[in-house]
Amino acid sequence: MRTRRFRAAAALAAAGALVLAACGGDDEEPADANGAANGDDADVEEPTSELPIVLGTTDTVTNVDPAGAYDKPSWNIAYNVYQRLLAVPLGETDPQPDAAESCDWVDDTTYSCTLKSGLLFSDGSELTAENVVHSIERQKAIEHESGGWELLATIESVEATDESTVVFNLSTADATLPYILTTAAASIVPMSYPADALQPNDQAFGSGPYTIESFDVTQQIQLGINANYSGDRPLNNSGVLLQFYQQESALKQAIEEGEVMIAYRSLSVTDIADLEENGADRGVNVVVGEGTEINYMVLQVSREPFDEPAVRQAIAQIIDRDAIAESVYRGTVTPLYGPVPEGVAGHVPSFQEQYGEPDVAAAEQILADAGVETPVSFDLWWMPDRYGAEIGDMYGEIERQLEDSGLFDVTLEQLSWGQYSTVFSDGSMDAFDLGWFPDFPDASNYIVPFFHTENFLNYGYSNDEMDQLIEVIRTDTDQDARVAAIEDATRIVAEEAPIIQLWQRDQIAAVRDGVTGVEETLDPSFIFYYNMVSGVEE
Amino acid sequence: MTEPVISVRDLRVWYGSERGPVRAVDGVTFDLRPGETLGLVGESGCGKSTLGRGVLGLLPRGAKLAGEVNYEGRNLVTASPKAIQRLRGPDLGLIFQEPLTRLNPLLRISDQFEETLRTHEPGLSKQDIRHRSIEVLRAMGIPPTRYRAYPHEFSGGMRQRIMIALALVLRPSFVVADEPTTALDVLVEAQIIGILGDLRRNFDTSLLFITHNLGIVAEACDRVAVMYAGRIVEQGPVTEVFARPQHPYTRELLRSTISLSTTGLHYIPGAPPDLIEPPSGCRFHPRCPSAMRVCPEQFPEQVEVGPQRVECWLHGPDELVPEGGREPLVREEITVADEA
Amino acid sequence: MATVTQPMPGPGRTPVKGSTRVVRLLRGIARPYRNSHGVGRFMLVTGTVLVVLMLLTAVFAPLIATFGFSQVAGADGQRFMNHAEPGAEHIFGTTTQGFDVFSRVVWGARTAVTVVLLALAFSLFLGVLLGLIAGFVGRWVDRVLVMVMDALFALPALLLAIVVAFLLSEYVGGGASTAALAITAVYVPQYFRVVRAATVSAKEQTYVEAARAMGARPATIMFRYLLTNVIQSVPVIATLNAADAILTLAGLGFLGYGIQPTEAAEWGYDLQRAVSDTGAGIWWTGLYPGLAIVLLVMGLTLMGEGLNETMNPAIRVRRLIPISMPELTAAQRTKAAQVPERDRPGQDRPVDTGGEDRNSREPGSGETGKGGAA
Amino acid sequence: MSTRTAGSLRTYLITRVVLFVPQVLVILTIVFVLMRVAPGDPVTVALGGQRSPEQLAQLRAAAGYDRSIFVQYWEYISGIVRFDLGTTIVDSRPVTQIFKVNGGATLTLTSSALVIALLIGVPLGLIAGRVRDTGLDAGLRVFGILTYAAPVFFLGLIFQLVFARNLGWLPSSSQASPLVLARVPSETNIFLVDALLAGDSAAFWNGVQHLILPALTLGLLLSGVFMRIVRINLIQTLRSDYVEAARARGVSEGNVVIRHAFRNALVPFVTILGLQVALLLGGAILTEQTFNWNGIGSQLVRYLDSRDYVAVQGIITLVALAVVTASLLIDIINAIIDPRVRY
Repeated sequence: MRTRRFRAAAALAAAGALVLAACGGDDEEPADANGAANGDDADVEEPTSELPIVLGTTDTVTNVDPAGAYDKPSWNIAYNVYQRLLAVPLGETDPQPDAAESCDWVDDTTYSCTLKSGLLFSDGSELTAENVVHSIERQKAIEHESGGWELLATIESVEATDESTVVFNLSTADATLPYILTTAAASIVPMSYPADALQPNDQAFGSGPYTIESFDVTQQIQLGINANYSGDRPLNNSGVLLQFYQQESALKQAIEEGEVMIAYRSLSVTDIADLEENGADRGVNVVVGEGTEINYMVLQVSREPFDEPAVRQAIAQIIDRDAIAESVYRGTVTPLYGPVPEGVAGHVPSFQEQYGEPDVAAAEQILADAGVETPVSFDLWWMPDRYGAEIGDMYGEIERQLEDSGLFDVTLEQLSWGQYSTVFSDGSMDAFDLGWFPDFPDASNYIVPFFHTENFLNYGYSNDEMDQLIEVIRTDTDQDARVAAIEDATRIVAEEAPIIQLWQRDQIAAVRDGVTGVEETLDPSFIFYYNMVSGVEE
Repeated sequence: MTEPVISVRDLRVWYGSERGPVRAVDGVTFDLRPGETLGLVGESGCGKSTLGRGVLGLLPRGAKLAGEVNYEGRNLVTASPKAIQRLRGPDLGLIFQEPLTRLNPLLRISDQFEETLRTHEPGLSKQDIRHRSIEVLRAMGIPPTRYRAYPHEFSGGMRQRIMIALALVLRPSFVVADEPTTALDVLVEAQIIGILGDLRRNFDTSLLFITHNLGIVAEACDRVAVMYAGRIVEQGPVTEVFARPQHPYTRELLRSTISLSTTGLHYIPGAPPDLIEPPSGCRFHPRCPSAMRVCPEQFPEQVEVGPQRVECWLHGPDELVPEGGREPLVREEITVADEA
Repeated sequence: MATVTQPMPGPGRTPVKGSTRVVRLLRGIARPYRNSHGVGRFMLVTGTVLVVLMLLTAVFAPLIATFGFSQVAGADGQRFMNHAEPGAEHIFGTTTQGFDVFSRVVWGARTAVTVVLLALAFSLFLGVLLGLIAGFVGRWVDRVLVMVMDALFALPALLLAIVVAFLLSEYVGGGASTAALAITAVYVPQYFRVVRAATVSAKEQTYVEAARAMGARPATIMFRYLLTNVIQSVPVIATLNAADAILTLAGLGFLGYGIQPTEAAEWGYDLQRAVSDTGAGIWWTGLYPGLAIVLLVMGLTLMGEGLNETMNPAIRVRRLIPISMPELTAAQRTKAAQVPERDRPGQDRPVDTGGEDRNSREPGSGETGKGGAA
Repeated sequence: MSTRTAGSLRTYLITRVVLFVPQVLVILTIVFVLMRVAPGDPVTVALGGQRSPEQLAQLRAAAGYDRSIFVQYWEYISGIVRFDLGTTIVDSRPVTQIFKVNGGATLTLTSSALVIALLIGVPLGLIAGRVRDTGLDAGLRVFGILTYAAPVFFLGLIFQLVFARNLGWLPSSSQASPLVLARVPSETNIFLVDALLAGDSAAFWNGVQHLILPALTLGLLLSGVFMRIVRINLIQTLRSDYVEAARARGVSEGNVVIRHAFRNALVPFVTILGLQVALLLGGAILTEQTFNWNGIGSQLVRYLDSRDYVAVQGIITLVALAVVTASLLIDIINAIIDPRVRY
């Protein structure tokens, strides 16, 4: 039934029976909110004004069950299929209720949420506090190898005190819990999901605006409208087709040929440049939204030569981020001068404040003052297969910048991600590249994992002042105090330079003429809300 | 005397090679009358097979053919390829040396007969074709039940009989049999010889029988031609030639044959001559036990000795032999050089 | 019935001095060229020219290339433009990274040649070694090796190379030797087959038996026999394999499992990077590395097929040599008196056969060797 | 007597099928060994760095990678017998599912490429062999070599540029337009068949349009190879004894060439066709990559990129099985068309 309805819509679009969507549709209910009950004549009642959106991507989706996914593309589907207790509304940075009516701290380690009433899963079952408990508990029980259950580590237990109230007991104070509850890891799943295994992808469903009609990660995922959705998100289309491409160039060709309406993640630098310049002739526009993906270089603080702060500072003094952004990325990334990217509360361009313009003489001075013999030689590692082909070009550029100063002797080394990921935290690399997508748009996500004495990089950085600031960031529920702590931490990072942030990348999408709503959804939360998009190509 | 079926005059077949032309057949003349069998003997590499194929115009690309092959008033050497192709089969037949590879392995025996008959007698009905083919096959001792079998299902001797049947189903008046029994065992050989003999008696077919087996020649042929280095050095009735060989080469060849009375092995010293640069004068002179001074100097004339025709200065017209030409030839160690 | 008797190389010949050995080697190399003709020669010569040009490019890459393969700025420190169109400074333009395309293509030749030579050396070594072992030892060793090699042969070459490259790169990173080893895995079975077959037949040769009976060391004789046998087929296989290896290398590079970009310039990788460019109307970054692959592979294939044509008796074509046939001398001619009516002068004008009969086997057909499929 | 053929054919087929088993076993062992010399175990490789060592150890144990290599080998082999090749690590798909879902695309691509290659390669090979050493032969051979020498991704790129981007005649990637894909229900996972089953001729036509460029690219690569093989076979056949014998019977040149030479030249070609399956699949990896064709090849690349050894091992295993099975089938076909084959 669902499938048939969807296909009818698709057929209409393909046949070119084109009625331009009246975009907008604020809080309107989907036209066929009760269509499911009407049964056979659903075809007739199909709204023709809203057609499925075809979105092409080079991303790889793994699992739609939140217990089995910890990657952006899969999460993004989860965000559109499930509801969470809280969500960060578009354009904002603070969590707001989604499935919850309200959420509040009971004390430092107890958090309580009240659910909205009348929420239904797409199969008609009710969403209650039990579902929240089930969702969290099975995450932690399954501990799936590609799941995001680690995010829920501070949740010791969850209980449903009544039909609509759920209480989280934390093992330690955690101010980021509201943010954690906005992630897909905290998506609320139906009770029919097994407690100890993943729900098959093609049988996944939730209470969010979309339902999965068909699921083939290698080619196409079809999302239809969840007739039972009663949340606040506007529905500007009648479904979404996710079309997968292996190569960026194929995705670009597809949007030029009109096979897809939106190309979102990823287009190559060249593709973007070409579309920006000539796309309009082919009916394609480039849409840029604030992005919070960052890339950085880790210096092995635990041993020579980077146990000497002056060496780290000298590097920070020399590196020319503008040159990287311009020559290598041709403006598709923005230089990043601090741990917290622009667009996230707490952003301070601390490196710029500390070091100013790239200056070889100043670097020479720093090294001379510290009595460091030059040139300083070290290995610099990067992986060719994780963050795009340009990473290699970037490290070529960095090598040149450092060596041209005459102060450094850099040996570039590379390793594929599989090996790289197993060794970067064992301290064997002098310096290495990594990238970071935030789990949620809170600055803590850019500080805590990196600069606490117990960090995931295991690179020997430890600073008591930093640890204290992190304690505040983690536990203080007063947002202003947290932001202040974040800004302080940011300055310490620039001063000590254990990690040198290089760039942050905007989210870039290409859309065909007539498609609207993409710009709105490209915000720092890194969630593509499909429901925002509407429009049919001419 | 009846008219010859085929009469070959000064036939030459040369091939190109890096070092110069290979004179595989270099001026050969013979006649064949209806029902007559001419045995063509000689060592390997003397041009026998080339002669057999040259008569039928079946030569590789790049070979040159000169002289005359007169058949029914036409010179086949100058006839168009199309015309010769039409003659091959109904008029001129060829039986090959190696029966195992001569039948298309993918076609049934019946297909191969049908093809042959259809080509030359397009009006024939399927029934007629079958009838005629089976008749010939039966004559060759192949049971009709095997008509639709594939070549690989037959033994070598049977395949050779099928090949013969294929050649004979069109009743050619002239057949070249190129060592048809070499690859077969003695019993089969006798069978085949018998069949070829029947053929001659029943259909008046003339046969050019190429072989290196003198025994077969004695048994199956009326006349024999001895070939050496692209020339027929002696030809005549089998009985005469075998009883009174006139050419030293024929003599040597006969001596080399093993028979019951043979006490020791005899061979002709030296190797067959180089056909690119054949020896001057008589081509056999480097190996000839009775070579004379004249032999390397001048090409021997053909002379008639009794019923035989011989190319040898021993019989040569005396008036052409120069002064002292009959002195024995003094040779350097030419045989050793040859062998090296 | 073979009409050309050539002196057989035998043991009785004078010992070969060093200089004559070189001469003989050169002669050996020149032989296919002298013996070839027609289309075969055209292919052989064209192929050789292409391959030699590429080899020279590879050897003299530092002299030919205007810049280093990862150089992005001129001597004056001025950065190259990204995606500069072909022009005076960059005759083939620049890439998305700002590399000089011409220099990348030139350095790429060096990479390709290095990898392929390494791969050929490895696979020859392994193939010969295993082939000898299988052939000599026989029994279950032979059977196991043959099975393994057949199995390797059955796997798609590119797939095998990808997997090996992928596994090796985890250990040793993606350098030229990794790529070479990956390609080696693909071609070992072919050399193994040739060498094993030659070894087995060498063992069965009667003169080896004879030599053994005479007390000579059979190994020496077998080795000589093997060498001549293997050496005959190796040039053809090696050139054709080299062509295939270039394609495999490029395929690996294109998929990203080949040589990593900071290690060397590699055409397949460059093509991969150029895919986006092509879509943006930037044709020069893809065209030149692509053409380089095509030219080198074509050169090697032409050469291999040309060699095959001259060296493989099964498909060798005899050169058609024009023959001038003089008139018969009076003595050779059959006397007019003995000739029946129709003999007239001028009748024996030579006639070329060949219009109809393209069969190019030697006269007396049966004796010509029948080779297997190429 | 007539039963002899049938009998020997039967014997041959039985021998051939019996030989199939050890052949497969050897290939499987090679694949297993190959994958096991890889550093680390599949779990560590795929998830290292994202999990703590304890968690990794736990996952390893759960997946059975802490057991002895022989136990693992036994599991692997017996799994294949049960047609169970494990579940991918990164996205938890049964490996057999990959073949069910993506096999259709590869099958469509390779079989249509094969047809194109046969349609182009065989006639050209016959012509070139017939007119050998003429200008036409030289031209055809250079064409054949050129198609072989141009890497599929280069040729594909040129095709995309010319026919898709510049001329706009054909789409450049995917099996069909996304909306068309969406509206055709997947019954067989072979898109063109599904479109026919659904009675959707527009979708079928859309699929055909999408198929043309990739099939042509892969087909051309193979056609050069086919041409070469057919040509050489024809040359050898034309100088065979039975062709000469046919000529000696006065069979017309046309019949000699068509009935005797062409047919017989194609028999060894069929034999060699078995080996070309490997080439076809190798080429398919690159073609799928170039044309965004979601077949087995692109899945292999995808799983290689995410270091999913279980998936990679499974895909290689199945590809190897496919190749061996294809060569078995071709040998059987060959035995049927060539009466000589017997053991």
